[in-house]
Amino acid sequence: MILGLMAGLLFTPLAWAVLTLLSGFERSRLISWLGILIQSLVSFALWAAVASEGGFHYQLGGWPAPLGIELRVDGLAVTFVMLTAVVGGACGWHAGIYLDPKKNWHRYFWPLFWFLWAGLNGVWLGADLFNLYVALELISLSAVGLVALGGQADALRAAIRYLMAALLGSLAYLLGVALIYGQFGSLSMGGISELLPAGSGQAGLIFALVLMIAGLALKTALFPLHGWLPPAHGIAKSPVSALLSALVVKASFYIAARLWLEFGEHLGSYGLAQLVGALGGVGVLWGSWLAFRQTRLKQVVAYSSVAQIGYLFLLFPLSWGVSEAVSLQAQQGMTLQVISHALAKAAMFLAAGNLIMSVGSNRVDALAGVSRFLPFSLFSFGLAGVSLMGLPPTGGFAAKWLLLQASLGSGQWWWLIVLLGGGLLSAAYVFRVYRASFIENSDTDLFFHPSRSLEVIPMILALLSLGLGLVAEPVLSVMALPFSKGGGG
Amino acid sequence: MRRSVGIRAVAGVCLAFVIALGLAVLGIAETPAHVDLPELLLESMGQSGVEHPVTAVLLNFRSYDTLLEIGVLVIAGIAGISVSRTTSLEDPELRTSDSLLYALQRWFVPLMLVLAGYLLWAGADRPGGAFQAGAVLAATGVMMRLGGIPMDFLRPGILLRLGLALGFAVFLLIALASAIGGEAFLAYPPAVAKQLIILIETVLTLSIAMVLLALFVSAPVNRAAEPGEGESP
Amino acid sequence: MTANTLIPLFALLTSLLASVIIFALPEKGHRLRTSVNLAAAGLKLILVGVMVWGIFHGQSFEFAFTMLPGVQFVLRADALSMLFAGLSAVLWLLTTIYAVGYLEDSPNRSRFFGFFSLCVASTMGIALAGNLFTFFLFYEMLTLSTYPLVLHRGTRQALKAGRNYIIYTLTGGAVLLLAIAWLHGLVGDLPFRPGGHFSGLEPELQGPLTLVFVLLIAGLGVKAALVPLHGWLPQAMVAPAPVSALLHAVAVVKAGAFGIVRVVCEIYGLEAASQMGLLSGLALVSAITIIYGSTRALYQLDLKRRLAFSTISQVSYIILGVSLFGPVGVAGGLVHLVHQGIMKITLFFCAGNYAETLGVHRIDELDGAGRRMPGTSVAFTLGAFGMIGAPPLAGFVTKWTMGTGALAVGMDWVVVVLVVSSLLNAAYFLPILHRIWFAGQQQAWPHERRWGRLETSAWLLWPPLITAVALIVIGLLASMPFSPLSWVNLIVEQEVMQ
Amino acid sequence: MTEWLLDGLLVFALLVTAVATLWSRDLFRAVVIFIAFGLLMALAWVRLRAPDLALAEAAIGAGLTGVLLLDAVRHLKSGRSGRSGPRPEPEAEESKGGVSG
Amino acid sequence: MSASLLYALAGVALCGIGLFGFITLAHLLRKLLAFNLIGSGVFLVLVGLAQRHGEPDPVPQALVLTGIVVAIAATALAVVLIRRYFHLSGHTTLRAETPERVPGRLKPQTRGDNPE
Repeated sequence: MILGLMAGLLFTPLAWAVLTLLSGFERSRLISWLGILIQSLVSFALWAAVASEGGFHYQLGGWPAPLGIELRVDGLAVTFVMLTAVVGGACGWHAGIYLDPKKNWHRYFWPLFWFLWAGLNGVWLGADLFNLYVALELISLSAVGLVALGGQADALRAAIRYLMAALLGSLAYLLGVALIYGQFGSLSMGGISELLPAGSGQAGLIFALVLMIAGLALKTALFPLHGWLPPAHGIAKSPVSALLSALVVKASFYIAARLWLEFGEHLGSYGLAQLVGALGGVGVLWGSWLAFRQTRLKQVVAYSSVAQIGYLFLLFPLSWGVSEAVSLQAQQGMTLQVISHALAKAAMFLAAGNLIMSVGSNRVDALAGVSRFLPFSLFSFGLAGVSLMGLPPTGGFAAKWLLLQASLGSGQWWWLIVLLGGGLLSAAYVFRVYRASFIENSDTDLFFHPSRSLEVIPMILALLSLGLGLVAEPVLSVMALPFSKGGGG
Repeated sequence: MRRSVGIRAVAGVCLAFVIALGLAVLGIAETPAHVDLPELLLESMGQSGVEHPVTAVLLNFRSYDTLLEIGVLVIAGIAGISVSRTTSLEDPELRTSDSLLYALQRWFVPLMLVLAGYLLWAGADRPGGAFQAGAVLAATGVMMRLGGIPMDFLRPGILLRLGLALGFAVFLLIALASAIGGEAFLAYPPAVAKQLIILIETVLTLSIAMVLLALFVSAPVNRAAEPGEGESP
Repeated sequence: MTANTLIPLFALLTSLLASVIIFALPEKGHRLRTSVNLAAAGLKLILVGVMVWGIFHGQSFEFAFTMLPGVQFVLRADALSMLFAGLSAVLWLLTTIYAVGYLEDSPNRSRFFGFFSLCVASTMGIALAGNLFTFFLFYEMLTLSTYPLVLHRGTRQALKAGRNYIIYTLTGGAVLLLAIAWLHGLVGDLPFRPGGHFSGLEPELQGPLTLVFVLLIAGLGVKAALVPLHGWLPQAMVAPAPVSALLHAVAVVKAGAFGIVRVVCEIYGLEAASQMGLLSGLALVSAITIIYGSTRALYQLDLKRRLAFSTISQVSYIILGVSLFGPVGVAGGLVHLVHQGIMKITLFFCAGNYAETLGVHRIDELDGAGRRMPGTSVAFTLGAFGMIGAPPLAGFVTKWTMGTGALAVGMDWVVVVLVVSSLLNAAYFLPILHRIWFAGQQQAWPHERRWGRLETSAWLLWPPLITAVALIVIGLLASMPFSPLSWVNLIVEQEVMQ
Repeated sequence: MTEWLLDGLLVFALLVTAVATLWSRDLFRAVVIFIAFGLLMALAWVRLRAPDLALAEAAIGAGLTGVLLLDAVRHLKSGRSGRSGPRPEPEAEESKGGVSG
Repeated sequence: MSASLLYALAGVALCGIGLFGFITLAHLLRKLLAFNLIGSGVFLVLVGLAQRHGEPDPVPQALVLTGIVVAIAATALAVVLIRRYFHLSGHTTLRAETPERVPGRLKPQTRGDNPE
């Protein structure tokens, strides 16, 4: 049963990529919506199965690690597979209505979309260092293709910049993998983490870990390396931006987090942990401030991604050299932050797309009076904003609460500044958009009304991110499932 | 002169990077590897269905990597033809062909086709295989292209897309079949492993060549750029 | 899930669902929207009544589930929460009626009423919250739901006020969150409990807990408009009258005051708090606020601004009362929670009526308003006298109880504060009354509207009259069962004598 | 010993061609050198007893990449064949980039 | 110190050279060349380090084969993008920026340091 589900999970996106590649836009749209349905059902079934029976290892080609490639199907992984199904499905649904079928190159959105989905699942489940590299490249190239889809100069500039960053990042990661393989002669994470204590504390391995994390941080747009993100996410079509901000950046972070949690204990150090955390913290404040300064709506949202990503990296200091309980809190907080930000940011980008579509301009101050004509999209935008601010009862709040507890529990009080200050700054840019929309006496009273379903999708996502805080406990309980060790190597 | 200062700083960083990396390599080289993978490999070569270990790794032990890798190729192809939004890939620039190229392709094209065939056939038990063969094939196409020989199947029509997808699709279907029949995704039944692998390699060769060729010829020619969201055209 | 577990949830959901429905309704559907509003308000009133009755007969209403590891979401109805819930339920009904009349044929009504109901939902949640965490949830929700109301007019002034409001409240919220998280880290998840938790306290926790207390008060003090955190309140005047009424009488400032009461009485406990020497400081701050607010009110020429500053001073009575260590004082403070609410909402209704009917905003324009609008003016007068503390009105009950309470614990200076502030109240209310009743009308009303034979629209006239009558009744029947005072005594018995 | 000499020379040549590729004045020449680099890589793979990689490098690394880049260079030099828009920056200006680039 | 290790160290040097070029060079095609150099360096490290004891190890060879194909895919895509970008904008570097991406003095390029 579960094996069948796994096969379906791996097969569907790739197969749908081929199908949609072979057919035009309208047909691809129908096919894709069907595929989204199937894939979501499969993902949910797998999630339910794992939730009931616990995690396991899936040996591709029937070859056990280290010879073959193994997938690690545990609670966290299936949770993210679910998340991908929800957000990706929503974005695909939205894109089908949002994109203009008359532009014949839009048909290529679909195969790229499906390859992206496949790559994401590959990352969530991956437990083989090199396989993760290939999955990352799958994601990066399809993401670049999606950004470039418009084919106009700005999009291309953003895409090239993005491509360069992504390639450099993956190479750094691959270099780390090369060192690790040289040391252990194995590529399976599980196996290596079991072998670690033997050759632990080796300078070479530490450097390898640093390389990998640096490369992944570049792909995740950690603070000083974030320059490529805002142009790419700001210029792309809204559904694409949503996918990129919600899921793509999370993929590389997810690998970094897994590496840290598996190897960090032996190869990490207080200084490294604090450094990464500090960069994340600066990213939170700096990104929020820049988001506040932007004049274009989507740029605001894009810079807020830079800020929100910063929170994730607080995992590093808060999970190293601290008590089990604190580390667990940090991990739970990180996971909730990933999920809630994915939902909220997707909702925000889709809503922003609707707003831009209706006022016919991408500037913030062009929103004057829109609150009267498009309250629905604006409301979704606001709800998502509430989650980004980390106000209750959203998932963002739950994440922030756990991170607060973790930093208090570990005595690293300085992260409190980041957590609280970041919340206030994000409030600043969210409310700036809101204010703009409330201004009356706007001379433009003719607004284009996007179709209802375009407005419903972001609302659903926003409500999900809102409700996440209320159901955080059960969600976390699934992620913290007891996971059968062994298997890998 | 800010820039030169900056360059010096970068140079310093890179130097430090090289030193650290070198030390890491040497440090790792001191100690023996924990796992002897080649050993494991030799043990299970028997069930792999091919004699050449690299091919066995690529298309059996770590075939999932290869599958995704072909995916990457296809993505590149799609993205390539998607940005060159043109109905005809006939680039007038390319018609400016010179005598050297003519001579080259007169002699080389048949030769390279043969070479590609050989590489593909060799893959099973000797060095060579789909990638090299595909690359050679693509190179051949490139030469013909540079020579200005029109290749209509390269228009971004159904043919081209079929070509892009073919190898990947076949690979994927075999993977699924093995999952339905056998125990796991991509787990070929040992009996037919060899045939399957050769089939995969053949179609992959074609697709790889197609992708690379498509990327080569999808040079942008039309000027029309569309306005971005919320920008007036 | 018995009825008793679900009733608190329903009490919350009535207005929550109402807001959702109203958002969904088209801008046009006035009648439908109004009926939804009133139905929800009535239903909530009934539910609250049921809970009050049940608690009076010793039943318990609690709804709880685990929200985060180690954190519970608790809705519990106890005597104290009923005091606040009852108040807001009653006043919501009246304010809704009033708002319907006030916003007649003005734009964005569905947006307004949507957030209006959301705001009341969060107030209800604050009242029913069973622990600090849940309290914080709704406290922030209140901030968000009131922001659009302050912004409603969309004028530059409104935007400015909204910005300051959001800056003040969100910063306060952040401080509060820090305090709560810290407390949680120190002692875990604490439910509100009569008598508090820290009666027998290890000395090493003294320091941190004191700091946490300061943070908590600072966070809550923003909404309670304690000096020097009061800056947002006078500016928020630009909001439509029903909103100001709600902000001042029920929702925002009361949420802050109520939170302080919860913290002092049911987290720290009066005993522990006073032993740690926290109460005297609180008493001092509130006393200063009382005097400061009244003094500033003297110099305001805009009617609503004067009322605003009077609010700042009046709300601190509640805090002052609680920080008097002693049952009677606490009773005085708690009962003022209700009394001030009713008095202030009366005054704001009337101010709104003057503005809507005559276009009068400044006090010096009020000359002769009494003859033009007798009903409104009578209500206003009663409210003003209540504020001053003239017997037998509600305000008198408060001040009397608090005074006796202060004497009982030997804090005589409090009595001085009370007297001074009463004199100040008289000083800034009596001139208004004089203008209304005895000054002759000088010039024409700035912007007059007529509603048939009534002095103003019935929607606008009845609410203030009702609350005004309530003022007298509460004052006269202070000792009857279910009167605020007796209910408060019920609470105080739990708080102190246990 | 001769082997060592060979390896040493090969490595040296690799590094030299690498540097030359990046910092040769003319872009066209840079690409040509890069192709040479690819062939040297193929040799290196042979020395590392990885014939598959040698073949792949020769065919893909040197052959295809080279051709692709050559074509691209010609296209870029052709200045969009007289289409509107500014001409590309002169080589000398590009070759020394900026950190902020 | 075996021959393989020598090549691994050569790979290290290539990484360094490539990285320097990648950061400092502005012309996109040169960046692309630098990227390919880094890639070759990484591959050399991967194989050379794994084979430091002499006997060939097919696994890293297979990995590198995959890596090479991925690299050519990325390179080809980059070339297409660069050519079209040049075709539309006339630029061969990313430094030239369309006006007003951010208000005030902040320009996205000078802010933070991008990988380019």
